[in-house]
Amino acid sequence: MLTILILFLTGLCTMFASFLTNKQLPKYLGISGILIALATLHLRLGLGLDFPTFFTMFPLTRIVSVVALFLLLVIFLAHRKYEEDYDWSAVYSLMLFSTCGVILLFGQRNLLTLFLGIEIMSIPLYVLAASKRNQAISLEAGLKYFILGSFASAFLLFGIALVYGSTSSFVLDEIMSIQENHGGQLPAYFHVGYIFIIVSILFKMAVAPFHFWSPDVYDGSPTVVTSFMTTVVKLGSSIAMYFLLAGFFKSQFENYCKFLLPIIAFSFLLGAILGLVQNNIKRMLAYSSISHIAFVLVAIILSVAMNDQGVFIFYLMTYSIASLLVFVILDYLEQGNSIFLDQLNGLSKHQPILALALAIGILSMAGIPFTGGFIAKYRVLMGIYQLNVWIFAIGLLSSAIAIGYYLKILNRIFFHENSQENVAIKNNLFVGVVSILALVTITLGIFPELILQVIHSFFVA
Amino acid sequence: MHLILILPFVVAIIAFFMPHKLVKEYSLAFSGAFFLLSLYVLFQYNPLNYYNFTYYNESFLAGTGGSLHLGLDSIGVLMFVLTNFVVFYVNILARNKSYTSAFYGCIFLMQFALIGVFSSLNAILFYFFWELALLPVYYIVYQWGSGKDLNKAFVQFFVYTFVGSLFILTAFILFAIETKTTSFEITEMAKNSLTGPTQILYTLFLVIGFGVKIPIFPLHSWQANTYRKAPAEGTILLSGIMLKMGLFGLIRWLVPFQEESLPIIQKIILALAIFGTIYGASIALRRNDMKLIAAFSSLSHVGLIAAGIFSYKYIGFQGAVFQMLVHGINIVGIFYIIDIIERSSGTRYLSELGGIASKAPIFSTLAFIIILGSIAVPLTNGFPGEFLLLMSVFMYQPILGAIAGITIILGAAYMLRVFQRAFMGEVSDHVSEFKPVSNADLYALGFIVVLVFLLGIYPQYVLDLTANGSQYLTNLLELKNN
Amino acid sequence: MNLIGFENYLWLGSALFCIGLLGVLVRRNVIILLMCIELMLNASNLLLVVFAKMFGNMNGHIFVFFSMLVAAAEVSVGLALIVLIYRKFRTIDSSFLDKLKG
Amino acid sequence: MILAKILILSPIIGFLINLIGGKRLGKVSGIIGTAAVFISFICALLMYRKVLSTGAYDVPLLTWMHISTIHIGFNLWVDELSTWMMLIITGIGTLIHLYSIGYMSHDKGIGRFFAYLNLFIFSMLMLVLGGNFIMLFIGWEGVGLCSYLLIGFWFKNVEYGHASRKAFIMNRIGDLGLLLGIFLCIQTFGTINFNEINSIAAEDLALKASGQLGLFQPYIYTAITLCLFIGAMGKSAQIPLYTWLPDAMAGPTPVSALIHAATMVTAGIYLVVRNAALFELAPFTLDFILVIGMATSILGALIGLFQNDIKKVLAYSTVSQLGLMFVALGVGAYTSAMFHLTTHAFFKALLFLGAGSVIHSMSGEQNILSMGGLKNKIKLTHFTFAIGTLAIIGAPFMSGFFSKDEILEKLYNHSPIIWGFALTSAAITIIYMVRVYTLTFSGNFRGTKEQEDHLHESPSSMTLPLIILAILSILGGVLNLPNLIGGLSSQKMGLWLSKINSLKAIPAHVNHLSHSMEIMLMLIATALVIVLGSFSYFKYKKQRLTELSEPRRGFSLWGEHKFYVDEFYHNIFVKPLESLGDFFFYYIEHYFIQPITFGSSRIAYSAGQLLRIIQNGNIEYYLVYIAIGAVLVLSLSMFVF
Repeated sequence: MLTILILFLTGLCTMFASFLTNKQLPKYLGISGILIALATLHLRLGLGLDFPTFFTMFPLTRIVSVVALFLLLVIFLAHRKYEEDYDWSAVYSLMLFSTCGVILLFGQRNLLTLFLGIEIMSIPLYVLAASKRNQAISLEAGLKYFILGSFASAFLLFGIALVYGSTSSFVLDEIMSIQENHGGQLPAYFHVGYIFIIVSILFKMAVAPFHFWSPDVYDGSPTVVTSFMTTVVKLGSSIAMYFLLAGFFKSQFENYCKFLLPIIAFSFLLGAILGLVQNNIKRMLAYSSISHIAFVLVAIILSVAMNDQGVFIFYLMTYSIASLLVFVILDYLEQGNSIFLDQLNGLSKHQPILALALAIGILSMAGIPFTGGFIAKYRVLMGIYQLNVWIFAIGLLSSAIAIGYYLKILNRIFFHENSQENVAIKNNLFVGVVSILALVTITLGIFPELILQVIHSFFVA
Repeated sequence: MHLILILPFVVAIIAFFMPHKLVKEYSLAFSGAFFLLSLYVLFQYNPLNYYNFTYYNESFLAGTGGSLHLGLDSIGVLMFVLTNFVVFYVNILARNKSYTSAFYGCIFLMQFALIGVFSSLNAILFYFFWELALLPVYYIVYQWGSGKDLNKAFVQFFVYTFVGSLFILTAFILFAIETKTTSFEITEMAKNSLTGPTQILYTLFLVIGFGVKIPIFPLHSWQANTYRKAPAEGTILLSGIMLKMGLFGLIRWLVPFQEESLPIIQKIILALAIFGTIYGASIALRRNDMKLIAAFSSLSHVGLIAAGIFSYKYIGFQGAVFQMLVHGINIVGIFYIIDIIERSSGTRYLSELGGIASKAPIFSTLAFIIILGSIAVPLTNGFPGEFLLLMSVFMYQPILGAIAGITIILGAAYMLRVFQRAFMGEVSDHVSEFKPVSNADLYALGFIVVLVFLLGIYPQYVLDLTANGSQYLTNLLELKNN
Repeated sequence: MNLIGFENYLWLGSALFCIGLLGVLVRRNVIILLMCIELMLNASNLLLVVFAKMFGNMNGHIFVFFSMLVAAAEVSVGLALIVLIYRKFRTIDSSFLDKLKG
Repeated sequence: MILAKILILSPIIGFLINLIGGKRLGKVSGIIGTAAVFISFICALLMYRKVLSTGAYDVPLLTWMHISTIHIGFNLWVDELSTWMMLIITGIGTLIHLYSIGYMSHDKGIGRFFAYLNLFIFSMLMLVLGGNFIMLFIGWEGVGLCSYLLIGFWFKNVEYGHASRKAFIMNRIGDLGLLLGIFLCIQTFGTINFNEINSIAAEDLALKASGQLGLFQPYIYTAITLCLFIGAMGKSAQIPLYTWLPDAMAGPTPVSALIHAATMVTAGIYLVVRNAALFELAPFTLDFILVIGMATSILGALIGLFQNDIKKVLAYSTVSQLGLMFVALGVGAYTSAMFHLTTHAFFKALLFLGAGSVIHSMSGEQNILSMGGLKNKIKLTHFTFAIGTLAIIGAPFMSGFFSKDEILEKLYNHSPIIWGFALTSAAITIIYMVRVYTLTFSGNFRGTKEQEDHLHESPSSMTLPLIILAILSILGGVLNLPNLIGGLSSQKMGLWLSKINSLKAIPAHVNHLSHSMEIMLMLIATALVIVLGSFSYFKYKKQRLTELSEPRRGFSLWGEHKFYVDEFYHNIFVKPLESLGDFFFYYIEHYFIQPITFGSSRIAYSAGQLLRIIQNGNIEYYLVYIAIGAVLVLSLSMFVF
């Protein structure tokens, strides 16, 4: 809770810092805020601000919030300068606010927390998506995201209402116990309620068929925002899903699998196939994120099934780091607000380091060994095989198809002639951050346990 | 062992950051050193205990069932030597061209991965190195490749081989889960084995997965396209050692885990492999592009090797391993020759060649001997392997043996055609300004020729070495069959 | 209030929700869309209050406060966006917003 | 022991010296090559004495490989048969090397030439000395390789290249048969050592003779021997694999003499004799051999009748003579076959060398139509060639007479019909050989002017071997005189060879021919020689070039085109195979193999294009989709709960 508080305050500060003359100040404020938050996590400072029925710092919470903060930090550090009238301080503060929501989700014990978390996470995003005020597509993305998002949250609220109506409580544990003790005499609309809740969360995770917003929004919104969405926000919604499945619906778990698995299969294929036909890399990655999020969903189911959060945390971590790596570099390379395949032509010729890092990110997404992506995917597949062979097969198929478009990118990077003027790297900090991310990805691939152990020893145990 | 493994990696990393001027000599020296080292390892190898130079470290790939478990059995050690040999030759060949240091880095990276493949005693580790070995060769082939729609071929090659490896991974997962094996150590896996349909699946998956790389008949579509477009070095790496990865994989990861040898599957695969032999050979009869001929000839050779493996006989394994080694050596020689011809006459199309023999007699003689080796004339290294393979197939099923035997006729036909068209006859105008072949190249070829005769006249050394490996496999099969 | 019976409230709430839903699905004017979504939210709020009354605990009421808050925030953001959109496109008909597709 | 090693090594050393020396040696290479073979010849003689005194012995060199139970080593088995073959090979080899010094003196590649020749001698010795099938196979392929190299010696000429490739590939077909035979042996007997196999076979023979059923089924023996015989077909140019031999005349003439007349082509005979015991156990195979041999003998003779290239004629006569030998084998007259092999080696080598000398003096002309009347120009060659001709047509008391007569006798003993066939082929042989002789030497010169001026006798290094061979062809018969002339002990060679393991096992054929009958047969043969000989001599003596070269019609036209067998093979085997390859390459590859990858990717891609339509960028559609999705999930869950 303290962490959230700090982030919130930092957000306020950065917002007001925009009135000051110094353009860099908000950034530094934001970074320092994040660092302080990390420090509190490290020092386990609670100040008794945990409310057992609303918000608790589980070990899981600590780990993922560390990851989220790290990602946010990277975003702050590594983004490119946009044109003058882009209001960075607002962006920073909104990101910080949204992160508050995310961390709220990490520790949720209560449907209220869930609702608030989702909303606090989303509302700033609507603004962020549209933050390039003078660009049509950015505005369009914002509006689409807003309407669809609030539509989804209406579902969420309705669902919560129904669940409350049938159990007279918002606390996850209580609801679970009620359900286990006398699940029989619960009214039918209880189920309707939690289906609605799940649907809305699936929407936030952008699982097919609730994914429609994501390609457009990723495409339209500024790349820095996109990178934020694919990493931190994905973390938040996935964790929310995990809590729902692990806590709320544990007793009915098998039934859930029954209707989650088709959805998963669908998103596997859809993400893979639609990604194949894209030329716009942001869109392509949006689709790839759909099939990845399907993997995450499976991972969550597995984790619930075998009481081991390792699998899906690892997957989330590797995926979000890899995609952050990719998006940060894309953000650097893009012109205007979107980046197409041919803008990568011959990248390896004039910016070898960047090209290599990008390749590592892509390979990790594709799940090639020696990158984290492989280990993550492999673990999940190993699990799915036990869960359901067909899903396993479809998962393999999707990753086989997906190779196709990851390969397009690699192909452009390495084997095409350079078509554009060389953009020399000015920003050493940027290169440093990128290479750190790449190293992390590879470390995850070769010593998978290592990083989690480090986080655990620093922030949890 | 882990030191031997890590050495090329270090060299590779250094090579990446080296100035382009120095890197050539540097890498040549190191690859030579590695070759000598590998010979030293070969002589240190002690056939009495099955795995030599073992090393174990579980923190590597922890949490996935993977671990850094290395060790060389007698088959692995041969492949290890072959790897270093091929890499050495690639470096020799690369001397004549101007490559960036990335190229050499890739080569050493590849060497690292290959050694890993041949020495890993853990399924996941094996897969890890397997994939890792593919990446550099993709890069080499398509960075320095040439020809139209290169990218198309690249995508085909990459996706195809990647899907193949997915099959391998699936097979391993299937094995681990169906047999309730917690660990992927080969020693653990060999203890328990699959039965019934799951085993058929396992076999099929591995055959498909490795078959893409070998390649067994219907799965070879990438081969010709890639060979044609790749630079000579890439082709040598692919055909000289990458194909062996697949065969080695079959021997290491499929054969020991067979519960009862599957008659139907076995027959089907044998039939496919042998059909592939004839298929490749008959295609090679009339092609004009030397590289294409070499590609299809190696398709036919490895088909025979695969058939030998799948006859599940001691002599089959012996012959297969021997032939893997020999094919590695000869195909290197052949592509080396093709590259020399292409370099000094500017073409590799038979229709434009002719009369090299009267321009470069010594070169032609060496080339002829290597060709003899590849068409398995007795007293050259090609013969013992093919003899054993054919015999084992024949023992398994005489008709198949007879059909497979046709390949020695066709092989002679197309190889001699190549020799005649390229080396004999009147001097064609491409050849008329045939650049003299450098001494270094002649020595390189000469060494191969020496090997051709050495292994042909006294194959027993190698066979003794691999005897216990093959015996082990045979015993395993017999043990499991009854 | 007990005279009427809770079920009727439930039906009312559901009916409101469905009306909102239909409105969202059929209308194109963004402002109308916004209003319909608000309607859906408020339907849920109504349900919450009813349930709270039914169970006689305050959770529902508290939740409703929060959700009203959130709804207000959403609306403000939404209207701001709509204003921007209008400035840019000179229309607030959602069917014109299809630059991003495929 | 050491002798055998020297014998084997000295040619290979000669080969290496000549190969490495190459052009630098020049003429010297000839000396070296000859010397190397001569040394072997000396060794062979000494070994002959040794065998004579102490009997057969084994010379192990080194292990080649041993597969679990079967041990395959390089070991030389020196017995009566192998010494006999050695003597022929090295003896005639030496002479031909000597001859080549003169013949090839103008050629630049003389070093290469002698290198190849020595390599050939080496492989041939391996073949005959090998104590097991692998050794034999090594030699077998080795000689095939050498003949490939030597046929294509003038590699600039594409035609020669084709001929050499044809020879090698046809041999390879035979080799495949041999290889399969070897596999069968391993499978059946568990060994490939001749002695062991022969002893097993002998045992089986004994059992079968004593009425019990033997160790193995007859069909096994049939299979093995058929496979071996396929090998023999390839090497010894029998139907259907004979067409390579005439084309092999592309090589230098000494090569034709050494490889394609005297030694290599007789390897098939050697193989059969070496495993006579096995063949005895497979009557079917023997009959098969008989038929094939007879057919080949007659066909070869017929084609020979219509050829105008002097070497081609000799080549076809070789084919038919080999056929005759196989006929002899077919009736189990192994020693007779060997005897004819020997004499044939003498006179056929003589004829080829003579022809070479003629060609040499005619400066490369090979067409007998443009020769004639050479008898006064090159007397020595004429004289020796005449002797050769007499020998091959079996004029009385020439070597050919005795050997052919012995075979005919055995055939008659077997069945008169076969004898009749054999006699026919012999008759045709007489006609075309005399034709060749006449057209070449008698009559008057039909060549161009400058050829006539250029005519000259060959150097002594060429004539000396001619003389020696001529003597041998005359006296060769002494080796194995028929009983009724030399008495019982006179069949020296027969007795000598019958000591070897494979023949020891076989019960001797009882000869129930009366002496008068034998004399009858001889007289018939003699009469045939005189009548047909003089007939064809006078027929061709007076003919002018015009009437010789007028276009042939009907049967003889067929004969001139070798009965179109080559074209037949080309259309039946070669073309279909090549077009099969093309079919694979252009159709299977294109429409079946490639689609496996590209097709699947295309499917995925088009599916993507299809799905793309849904994502049309319009909010209200999205809203609808999401609502539908929610409803779907809801209904799905209703099923679940």
